[in-house]
Amino acid sequence: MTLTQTCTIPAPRERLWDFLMDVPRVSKCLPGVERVEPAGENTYQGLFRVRLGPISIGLTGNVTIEEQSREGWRATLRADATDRKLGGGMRARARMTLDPAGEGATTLTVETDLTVLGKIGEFGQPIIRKKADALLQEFAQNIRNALTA
Amino acid sequence: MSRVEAQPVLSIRLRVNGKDQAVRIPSYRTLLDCLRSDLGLTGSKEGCGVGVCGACTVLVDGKMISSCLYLAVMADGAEITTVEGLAADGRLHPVQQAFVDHGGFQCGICTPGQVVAAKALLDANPSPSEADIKDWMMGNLCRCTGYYQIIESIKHAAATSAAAGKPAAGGAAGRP
Amino acid sequence: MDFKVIGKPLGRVEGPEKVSGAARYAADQLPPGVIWGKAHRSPLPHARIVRIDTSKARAVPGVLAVLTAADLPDVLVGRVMFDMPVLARDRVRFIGEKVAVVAAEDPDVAEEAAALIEVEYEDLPALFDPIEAIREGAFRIHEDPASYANAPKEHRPSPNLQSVLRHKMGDPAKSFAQADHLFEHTFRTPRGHQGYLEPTASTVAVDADGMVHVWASNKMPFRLRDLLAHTLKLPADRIQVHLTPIGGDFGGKGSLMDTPLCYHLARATGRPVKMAMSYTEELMAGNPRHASVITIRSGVTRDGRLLARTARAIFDGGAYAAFKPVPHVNLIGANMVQGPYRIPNVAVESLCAYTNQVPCGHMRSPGDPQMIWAEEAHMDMVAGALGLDPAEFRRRNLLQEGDHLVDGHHVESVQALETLEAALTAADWAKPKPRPTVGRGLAMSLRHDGMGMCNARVTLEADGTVTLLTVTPDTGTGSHTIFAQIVAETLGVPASAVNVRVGDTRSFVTDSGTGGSRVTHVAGLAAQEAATQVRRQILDEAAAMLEANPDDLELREGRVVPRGGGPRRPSLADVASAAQRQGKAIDAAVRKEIGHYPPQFSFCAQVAEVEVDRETGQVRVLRVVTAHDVGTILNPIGFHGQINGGVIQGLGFGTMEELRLEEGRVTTLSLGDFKMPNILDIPALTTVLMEKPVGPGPFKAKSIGESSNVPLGAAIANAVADACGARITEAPITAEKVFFALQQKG
Amino acid sequence: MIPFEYRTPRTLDQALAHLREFGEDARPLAGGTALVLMMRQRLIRPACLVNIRGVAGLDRIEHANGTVEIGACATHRDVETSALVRARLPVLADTYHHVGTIRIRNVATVGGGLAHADPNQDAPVTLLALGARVRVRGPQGERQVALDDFFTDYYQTSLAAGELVAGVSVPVLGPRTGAAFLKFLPRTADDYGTVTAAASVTLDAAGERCEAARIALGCVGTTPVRAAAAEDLLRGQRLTDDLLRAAGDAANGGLDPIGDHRGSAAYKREMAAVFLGRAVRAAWARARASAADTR
Repeated sequence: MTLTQTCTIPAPRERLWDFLMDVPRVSKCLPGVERVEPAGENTYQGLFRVRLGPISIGLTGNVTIEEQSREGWRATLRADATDRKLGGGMRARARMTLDPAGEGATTLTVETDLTVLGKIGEFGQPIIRKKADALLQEFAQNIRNALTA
Repeated sequence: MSRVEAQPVLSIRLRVNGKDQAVRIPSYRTLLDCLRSDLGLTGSKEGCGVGVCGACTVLVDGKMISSCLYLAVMADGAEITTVEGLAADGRLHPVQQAFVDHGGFQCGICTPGQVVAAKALLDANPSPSEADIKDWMMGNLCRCTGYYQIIESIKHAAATSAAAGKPAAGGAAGRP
Repeated sequence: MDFKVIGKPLGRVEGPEKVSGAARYAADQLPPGVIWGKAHRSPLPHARIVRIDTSKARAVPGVLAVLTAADLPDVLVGRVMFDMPVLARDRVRFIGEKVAVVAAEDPDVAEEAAALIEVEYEDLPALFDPIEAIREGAFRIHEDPASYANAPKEHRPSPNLQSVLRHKMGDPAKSFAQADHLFEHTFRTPRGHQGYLEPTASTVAVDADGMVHVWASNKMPFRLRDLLAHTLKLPADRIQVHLTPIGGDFGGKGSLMDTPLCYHLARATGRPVKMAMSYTEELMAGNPRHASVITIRSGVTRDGRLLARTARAIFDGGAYAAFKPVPHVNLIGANMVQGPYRIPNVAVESLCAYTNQVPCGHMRSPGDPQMIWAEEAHMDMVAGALGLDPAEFRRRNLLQEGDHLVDGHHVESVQALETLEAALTAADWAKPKPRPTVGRGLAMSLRHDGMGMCNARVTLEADGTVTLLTVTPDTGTGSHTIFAQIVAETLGVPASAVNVRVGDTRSFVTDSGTGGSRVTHVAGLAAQEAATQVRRQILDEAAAMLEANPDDLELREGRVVPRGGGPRRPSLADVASAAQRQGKAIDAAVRKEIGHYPPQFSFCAQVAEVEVDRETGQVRVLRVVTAHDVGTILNPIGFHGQINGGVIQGLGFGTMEELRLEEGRVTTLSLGDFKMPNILDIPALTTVLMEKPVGPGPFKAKSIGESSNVPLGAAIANAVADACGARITEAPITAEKVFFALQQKG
Repeated sequence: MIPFEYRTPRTLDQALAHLREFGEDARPLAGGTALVLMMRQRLIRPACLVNIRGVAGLDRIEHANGTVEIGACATHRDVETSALVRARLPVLADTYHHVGTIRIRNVATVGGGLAHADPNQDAPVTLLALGARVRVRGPQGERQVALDDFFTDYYQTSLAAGELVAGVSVPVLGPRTGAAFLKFLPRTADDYGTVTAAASVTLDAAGERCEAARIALGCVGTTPVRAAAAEDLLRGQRLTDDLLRAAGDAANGGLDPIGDHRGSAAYKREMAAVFLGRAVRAAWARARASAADTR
């Protein structure tokens, strides 16, 4: 499934860019991220917890910056994680584009291709889509807060 | 998987088709698997495994339930009736006989659940209308018959039971 | 001709076992020491397997074996075309494909361990739309399908095609030019599961002498044995397939499924192994009916005569062609593009495409429901455009005696018109409808009897009873009961005097098994011929006893009776023991082989009466009329059972059944989401039978199993259009589709 | 499924103690129809199941000063067939009759259904329209939660860790009041609704105008929802087609359904409007009848 989030952040592109490329920092904006540490060139290892009602999902895996072009103000992050207990996992590729939005503001567009695998995937795609949407909205909100603080 | 290593085994008592049974089972055993694997009563079938199709229908203390969604431990001390318990002294239950005589089954896989449910219906409502039959049997899927001959079979079973003056057991009405 | 046993409403010979729970299906087999197998399945639609780590699974207490493709012979399998691995070797091609398998003491432990297997994948581009898949330059799902064993030789315009089937009659292109009007419409149908309530199960035990015993929900035991021999690299005579009752088939129970894995696990553990698919696994990785996109083009004259028709059907075959059992590895139903109509110029092209989705197989009258859904809706749309009553338009174009179908068959004993008129009369077609919200729709189809090879052995026992030995599994249709009636009728004994003994793969050399409207026809004739030979032997033996001419004797109520009457009327027991005294057995085995479809087709016309709630789009099917021209009815209970069940499967196909997929993943993974009709959903049903003893089967019977499920979907679509003007071209007809169609109309 | 500890308390306090003992990993078990299913699907794996079916009195259905008190362990079938409920709250008996099949209703409990918090369930919609309150028992004793505040998200409630649903209190209908529940089942008779709607309408003394209304919708969001805007529209009005259409549209706007096999989000929104209108009409007719009786 593809999820698109757009939000305007009261910060110049440069500042937002540097923030976004600092994966450990930016990932703290995603609710449920419990741990992120470097694991090699442009790669980070971490733990992400999310609750779907009674079901608690604990995803461990990697986040990799696949593409970053400061010139084009584009970057692509790839996340690959699995939950051994449940048997399943998720893959996400997030394409971020930064566009100027007037004086010192930037429009951040995050387009995410999300694939939910195995047992977790069987639970129900519509609900997962809803949940993912909600998370991404909070994610964007938290980035705004972090940068306006 | 330490949790699997820890297999805590529980002892339960069931009265199945009038026979007392003591069974030792892992906590997670469903009543259906307990009947089929531990007691060798394979009449009750697993169809959908999610409580929709009715192939695993059994009676617990006279009430029909989906044994695929019912933990065996929950039935500890209960009276269980399965399809194997319907025939009495070598004679088929009127419901079973009617299913044979009127084409109430074809492949037979849903039939144990159908006849147990139909028996429960006639226990609760000895002379059901067609609407009563449909309302009660709605939870028992059949892919072969299209249901028409199941309805016919149950009507005949009700008629023959009535003719035989079989007193209807107690229980709630067929529909509210 | 008046019969004693044929045509009587006899209960099933296996009835008591089935209603008492004594019948043991494949999943009910509990050989001593049996353990449980569970598969680990691919979560990805298309990927290369980089690494498989089974250590965590092996570490689970109670786990006895874990196998991957590396532990298995490197063979591909299939019912005809061998393109599918037993376990994915280097590559997975659909979500749900088996990658590894676990055996454990307890089914829950096996499932737990299977989930602990870790597989590293490298994604490959996945194709979900058959039309995309066969586009020039699309990523190859299989490197070279033509190279697979038993792959059809027809040229593949695309490497992502499993097979191409073409039929042509006359010159459609030329006659399109002469037509007054041309019409073209496109229709779609979804994947659908056969819906049998017995999930596929397999149990395999290897005995001390190395004999491999197989119990499987499989309707073709000999084919299963031979496929297993190939798959397991064993001589066929080391494999013994035991017949079990089958909990519904509807086309879906003819493949190896988990039997090879059960064998390999049994070898690895020295224990009997059972694998029973959960219904989730059935819906994710069974062998569902093909989804289709069908475009039909017709050329007609001003006065409503069909001159020409062409059609292109694209069937979504999924990741493997392995589940299709016919040599052309396509769907016979492609010929239904012509419907029951006389069309001098017809061409059809049927493409089965590879996609990265659950591989598809056969479902009850394979291809017919899809093609008739399109063809019969197309007929109404054309009739509408010509301003003709749909029934009248059909009347003008029905097949006539001796006409040809596009696949070359010619049709005899044609009663298309009689069948149509019978349905119209019973449905009050000419009468006004009760309410403006009510509509009526009509659809027709035709069906042939099946072919193949079946066995029967009839023996007169010393006690005068008769034994019929069969290896044709009864998938629920009542075939064994019918065999008993055929034998009883032939030998002049009550059906109760005939014991049906179900053999195994050692009982005969080979046998086609069940399916394709074969059984009553071919296996029924085998039983009839065997019984006839036994009858002859009985009469000869009795003639010797009575010093009479066998032709002066006949069989009645279990006795040999001189036609002219006479004091001595030996019972069959007397005859049997007399023969025994001379060391003779009264016994005959017949292998009946029929290599072509007989020309006697049977027709089906159905009328659906529906009510549409315009505010919600909800469609209620109030009433269905199903009319059939039939041969001799051997057993009315079973006969009506076939029609009733088929009608309700047609209702499901037309109104609710849909195996939904999203990015290759089946999202309807339980019978809570994949809905089939229940007892409250069924409409009032009127069945009209025109019995005419002209069938090719025993006592002039015709097949009935694959007729009534075919036209109803289109009949409902036509009724909905009649009720509210909404034309739904994509099955199933949901309230939502009708609602938005009505909104568009405004 | 994987092994778990199993407890069979006889009192609520014992039950709460067991829940405390295992914390997060413990789950109360009543009918188990939802719980066992999720365990079989391996979506949840509790370390301990606390079977509260043996807790004395937890399955009672009784009438006390204007409310029907239903114990957490009363089964759906108990409520459906209860003479008391059918006499005082027929709409509730009718609602529970619509749930699943008799096999499920024989086992699934009222409390379990509430705690399960599936927005596609039938009963919460009617209970919401009737202004029911959930009786919650926890370490600190009993608290009551209006159903409006009980459901927080898909499968989530405001139950705190270690708390249990002890029962639900449903006020009986006042004078000149009628209630109705409708479940839209376009596919098959055994399914979750595409939408569900319940309404309770109170008429003025003349039995002409709507004095107050409570309307709830199901299957149209992450929880059952009140249609407050529609309720406001009805107040003080006479019943007309336009009014019902307006009420439906008012509700429709505020909805954010999850599209699924039972209908797309867009279709569910449209149907919510239709069935809201139909439910109000049915409730209104019953309110009229009751107004006529009282006069």
